[in-house]
Amino acid sequence: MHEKPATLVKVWIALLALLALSAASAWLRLGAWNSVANLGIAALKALLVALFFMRLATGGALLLRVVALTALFTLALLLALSGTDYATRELFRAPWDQPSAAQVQSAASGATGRTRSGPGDQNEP
Amino acid sequence: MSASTDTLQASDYLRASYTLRSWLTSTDHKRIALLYLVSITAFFFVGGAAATLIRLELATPQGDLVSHDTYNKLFTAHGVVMVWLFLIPSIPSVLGNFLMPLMIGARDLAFPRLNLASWYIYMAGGIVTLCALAAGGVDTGWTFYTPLSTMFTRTHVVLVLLGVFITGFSSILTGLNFIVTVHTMRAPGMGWFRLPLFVWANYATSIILVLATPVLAMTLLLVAAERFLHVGIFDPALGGDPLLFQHLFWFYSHPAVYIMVLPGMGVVSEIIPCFARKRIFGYRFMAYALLAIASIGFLVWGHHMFVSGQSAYAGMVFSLLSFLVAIPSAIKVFNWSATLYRGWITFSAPMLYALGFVGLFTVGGLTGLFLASLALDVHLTDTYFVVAHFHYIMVGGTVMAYLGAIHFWWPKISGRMYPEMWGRVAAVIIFFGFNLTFFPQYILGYEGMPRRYHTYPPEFQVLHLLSSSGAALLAVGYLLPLGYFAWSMYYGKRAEPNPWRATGLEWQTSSPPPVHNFDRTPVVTQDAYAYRPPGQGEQV
Amino acid sequence: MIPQATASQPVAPAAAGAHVARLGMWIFLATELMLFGPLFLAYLYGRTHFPDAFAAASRHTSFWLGTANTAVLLSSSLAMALAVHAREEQRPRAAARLLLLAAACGVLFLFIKGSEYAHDWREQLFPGPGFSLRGETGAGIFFWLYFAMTALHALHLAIGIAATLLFALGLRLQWPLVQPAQRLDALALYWHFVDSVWIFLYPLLYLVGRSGPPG
Amino acid sequence: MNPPVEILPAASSAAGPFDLLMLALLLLSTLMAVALALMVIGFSIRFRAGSRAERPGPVRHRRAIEYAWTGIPLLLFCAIYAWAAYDYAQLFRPPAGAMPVFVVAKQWMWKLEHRNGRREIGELHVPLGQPVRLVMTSQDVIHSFFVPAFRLKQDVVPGRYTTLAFTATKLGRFHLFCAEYCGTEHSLMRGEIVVMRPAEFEQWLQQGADTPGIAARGFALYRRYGCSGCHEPGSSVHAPSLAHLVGRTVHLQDGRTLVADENYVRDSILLPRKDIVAGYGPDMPSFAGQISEEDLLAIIAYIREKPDER
Ligand code: HEA
Ligand code: HEA
Ligand code: HEC
Ligand code: CUA
Ligand SMILES: [Cu+2]
Repeated sequence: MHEKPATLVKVWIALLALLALSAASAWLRLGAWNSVANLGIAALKALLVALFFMRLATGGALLLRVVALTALFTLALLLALSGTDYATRELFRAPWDQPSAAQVQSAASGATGRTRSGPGDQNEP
Repeated sequence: MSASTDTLQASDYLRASYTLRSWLTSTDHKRIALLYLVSITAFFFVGGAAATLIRLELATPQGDLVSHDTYNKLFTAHGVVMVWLFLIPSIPSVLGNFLMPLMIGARDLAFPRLNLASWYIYMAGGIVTLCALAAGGVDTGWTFYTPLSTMFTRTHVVLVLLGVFITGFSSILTGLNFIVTVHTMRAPGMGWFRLPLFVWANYATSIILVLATPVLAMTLLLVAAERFLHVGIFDPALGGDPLLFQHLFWFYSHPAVYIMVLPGMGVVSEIIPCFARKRIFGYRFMAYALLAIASIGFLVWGHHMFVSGQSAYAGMVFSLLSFLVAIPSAIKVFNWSATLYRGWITFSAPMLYALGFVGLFTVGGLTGLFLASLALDVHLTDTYFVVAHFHYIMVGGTVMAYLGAIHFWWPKISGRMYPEMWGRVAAVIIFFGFNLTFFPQYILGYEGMPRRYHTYPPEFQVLHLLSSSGAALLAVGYLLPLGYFAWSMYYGKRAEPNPWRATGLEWQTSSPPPVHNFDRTPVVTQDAYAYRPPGQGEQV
Repeated sequence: MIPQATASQPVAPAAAGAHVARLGMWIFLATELMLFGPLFLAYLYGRTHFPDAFAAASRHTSFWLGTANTAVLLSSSLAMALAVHAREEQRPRAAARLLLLAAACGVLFLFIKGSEYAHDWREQLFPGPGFSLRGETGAGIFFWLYFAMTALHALHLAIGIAATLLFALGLRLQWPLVQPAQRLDALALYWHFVDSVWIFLYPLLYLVGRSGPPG
Repeated sequence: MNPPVEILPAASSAAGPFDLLMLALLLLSTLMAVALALMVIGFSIRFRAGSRAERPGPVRHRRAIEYAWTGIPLLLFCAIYAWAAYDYAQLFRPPAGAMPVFVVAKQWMWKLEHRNGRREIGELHVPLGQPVRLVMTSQDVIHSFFVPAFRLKQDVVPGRYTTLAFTATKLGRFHLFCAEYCGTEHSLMRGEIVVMRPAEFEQWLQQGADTPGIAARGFALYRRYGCSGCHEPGSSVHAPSLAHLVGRTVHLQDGRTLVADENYVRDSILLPRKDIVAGYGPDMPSFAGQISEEDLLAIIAYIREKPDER
């Protein structure tokens, strides 16, 4: 019912090949794709380990697969939802911050020496 | 098995042996539950003592009872003890431990030794925390916000973190044990949709315990590391972000509030059908709602950070999700109410507590919606409105359910009846004392009274006084059960196996149950809550 | 619901032992994954806010040692999987030998890791006073995470090694504690999990920016 | 002491929408709570054990009801959400030409500085009916700027700027609280907001301008820290011009673009390696730990108003 040793050895060879691939690809200039490749390969490796060494591929492991996926999914939630904050924090101020207002102001206030005029007079026509 | 009610049963779990050692080394889930019961009650009164001092101090606007630092340490101690040492373990560890195996017809939990280990870990964490409090305490609030906790306070942060950290592992192990137990130890015929909702509730709670608590553990380690080594993850001067801590903390602590309320919902779902003599309305929806709360609960933590400097877009996402998590709660409230329809309702003490739960949870939950509404939270956050919100759910809701559960299952646990009259009196006192304590706090919050304030502007005093006087009433209400439960252990009427004529396997065995729970393997042939109207066939 | 007693057999857990142990271990592994969670989030934060600093810092880790260690760990996992297989085929001696092999790989891993730490120490890569990449904001976060994650991983591995050795010994001496096959099964799951964590740590810590500084 | 005639004054343009939404939600939830209470109490009385109420047969279980009481709250919730989110978004859209005030929080006081250099501690004077925009940071822990009468609150976070915009609509003195727990004297970190008629405010502002103005001070600092040595036209270092920087779209070397705001300028000064401008080398030194929060705000105020050199 479980994997034969030959399968396990084949999996091990595949793992080592993937390792070589990710180590080598890291030295290529792929920009952001470097990370995509590395992490993709890592995911593939982890999948192999989970399916064959940890026997999630064999029948009767449905519940265990659910447990594993739930854990991964929860971790992904932590990263993704915190990520929405970090990814949009800068966006959030700039467009609503009315940069145009800032420009209107600096245009109106002119040179830096001219500080004695309070801000009030800009708003009162 | 009903004949032997009045004869002493040599084999029941309480009388199996009497030495202290036999208790401290027992792997019987029922005995471990009692170990928890005793320790958790003690911690409740520690937390309650802190609350008493807080309310005394707040009776006047000047800080005339304790100093600033002492006050800050008091509410921190109150929050830490109440949340981690009392409320989170309360229903799961005491009643869950006692009842889960009985309810599914098993002999014990899947890992009995692990269960005992959980208690020891819990005690270790509790003692470390108490030591830290005795050594001078900590003044960061139960939320440990950085950089106050990492760089500025000079109190015993790390020791308290360690205490909470250790306690966390106890929660994790309990959750793990419950999940495996429910999956693998159900009696023949006990399909998933025949499980009592209390089991479902503890199952859903366990999922949260298992997935969220480790995050808290590592987060606390990071705070400790930051304090010792100043690594800079939370320090903007070194490129870190103070809000990163808040994300991590609330990733745990929001799901944790559902750890605190789901078991209470489970209790209420047992009590109401029993005293309405009716099958619970919408069993499947109730079960799914529990799972839905547990899972959507993981998506909403950012609603604690609406004005923290978090991105406004993230705020909008979290707000929407917070409204979604309220839907399954709504389903539950409606279904409990509908269960009463065409019932044969009696009002024993457990039922009074259960109805109290429904009402107060609803009020607390509805005000949660105010807080989830972005624009409203801007004003209401960090005011007493929030304090009132969570006390309504945690004290009005869960503590009520906890007390209701203790009353309901006391005959099973102790083999004795509690004095019914006193039970009802206490329930009523607690209900009114509670509302007097915490309702004024909603108004205070709307008027802008910030929380964690030692001194406050005098115009808030009237409402604070009302609140403090309510707390006195509440204290009486909580001391009463302590007294009459102790009394009933020795002088209470002996309990039959099934004094409430309830369904559920736990009532099929004797009171108190034998060490091995059941003399013969129960085989389940009916759905849960097969209540029939009085006169139309007896239960046992 | 009147439970009917079918037979007067004593109540026994309904489930087969193997299933209980595996399920318990998988849930435990889920908690372990979440335990690493905050470190991954801190990493995500640092990596997205200081991409260049992270790349520059990562170039200071030892590529070859890290790669070799990955291979060592993957091989240990093979030995472990084969050991479980042998145990199931009732060949406890072979299983014990394979366990020793897995443990040996684990020790080798820790040895390499230790020499790496020594190297990092000489290069002053420990964040703190004297940290050699001070100027680069974010590099400190990278190295702190590097040490925290690898140390936490090493701790897990050390526990795994100790347990594996006990099992190897126990199988030879026929200790009852390690006899049930599902116990070895659970240990193997733990071992493979620790391996999987490393599979991700490797690209996150060793491979960032290897192709050189941008531009 | 405020007389308790009015529960809480509504003194900013945000207060009206807030109270409206609060009232709407209050009505809705009171309705729900009362309806539920009536239902529970009604059933409890009608179907108490001894009563003779009709109980014909077992209650048939109707899925439709359950879908209804799932779906209707869902719709209601979506409506509340949208309303609240809309109001929230408005808070981030100050009208053009808001008057900037710079706020530095520290344990346990509020330090405020107006644009002309007039400083206050624990008290903020603002003109009636004119938009004001606070640019806030903290020297130590997180604090929170909370004015109940305005229904507004914003955490003040060390290491970055957060902003809070409002328009006062009522004359008088209002509480200012620190709402985020910040250590020992958190509850004493209070102050007052003084809303004045614009003309009086103008007068008040001129009286105590003890420094030449925040931007002018910033200019002096700009020269003292040597920024001008690189950033002025004609300098030998290849560095970008800072004129009209705030609000401008900046292209970064790694291909990202962003709109420069106070936080960006701050990061450029303290963490220059974080965002490198396209076309320039990573040559700017970090000033982290050398410039105080107040000076940083002054430099940013200067850069905000910096004219074109050409
Ligand atoms: C057991 C604990 C518990 C529970 C169950 C909840 C449940 C909820 N909580 Fe609460 N909460 C806390 C404990 C809890 N909370 C604590 C401790 C804090 C403060 C922490 C701190 O800062 O120290 C807090 C803070 C808190 C905040 C942050 C406040 C702030 O600091 O600014 C928010 C904001 O969204 C929130 C929202 C909610 C919501 C939407 C729910 C929902 O799950 C509620 C759902 C229930 C209902 C909605 C009622 C039943 C529904 C109906 C009857 C439907 C009919 C209604 C209509 C059609 C309108 N809570
Ligand atoms: C989880 C459960 C829980 C429970 C059960 C309670 C129970 C109570 N709490 Fe709560 N509370 C929290 C959780 C809880 N609390 C949390 C998480 C916070 C936030 C902390 C923070 O800001 O960091 C908080 C904060 C908090 C505050 C706000 C403090 C502030 O912001 O400044 C207040 C103020 O009224 C308060 C009051 C009370 C009262 C009156 C009770 C009552 O229900 C308690 C009743 C019990 C008793 C009264 C015990 C009876 C025993 C005795 C009377 C013996 C006394 C002995 C001596 C005095 C020697 N609590
Ligand atoms: C040694 C030269 C040098 C000094 C001194 C210097 N800068 Fe810079 N600055 C640069 C260079 C080069 C860049 C462009 C590369 C980058 O973005 O880091 C830059 C970028 C900036 C930017 C981002 C500009 C944009 O268009 O986005 C700001 C803002 C800035 N500097 C402010 C200051 C301030 C304020 C000071 C003084 C406290 C200062 N600089 C001192 C060289 C310098
Ligand atoms: Cu500053 Cu609280
Ligand atoms: Cu929450």
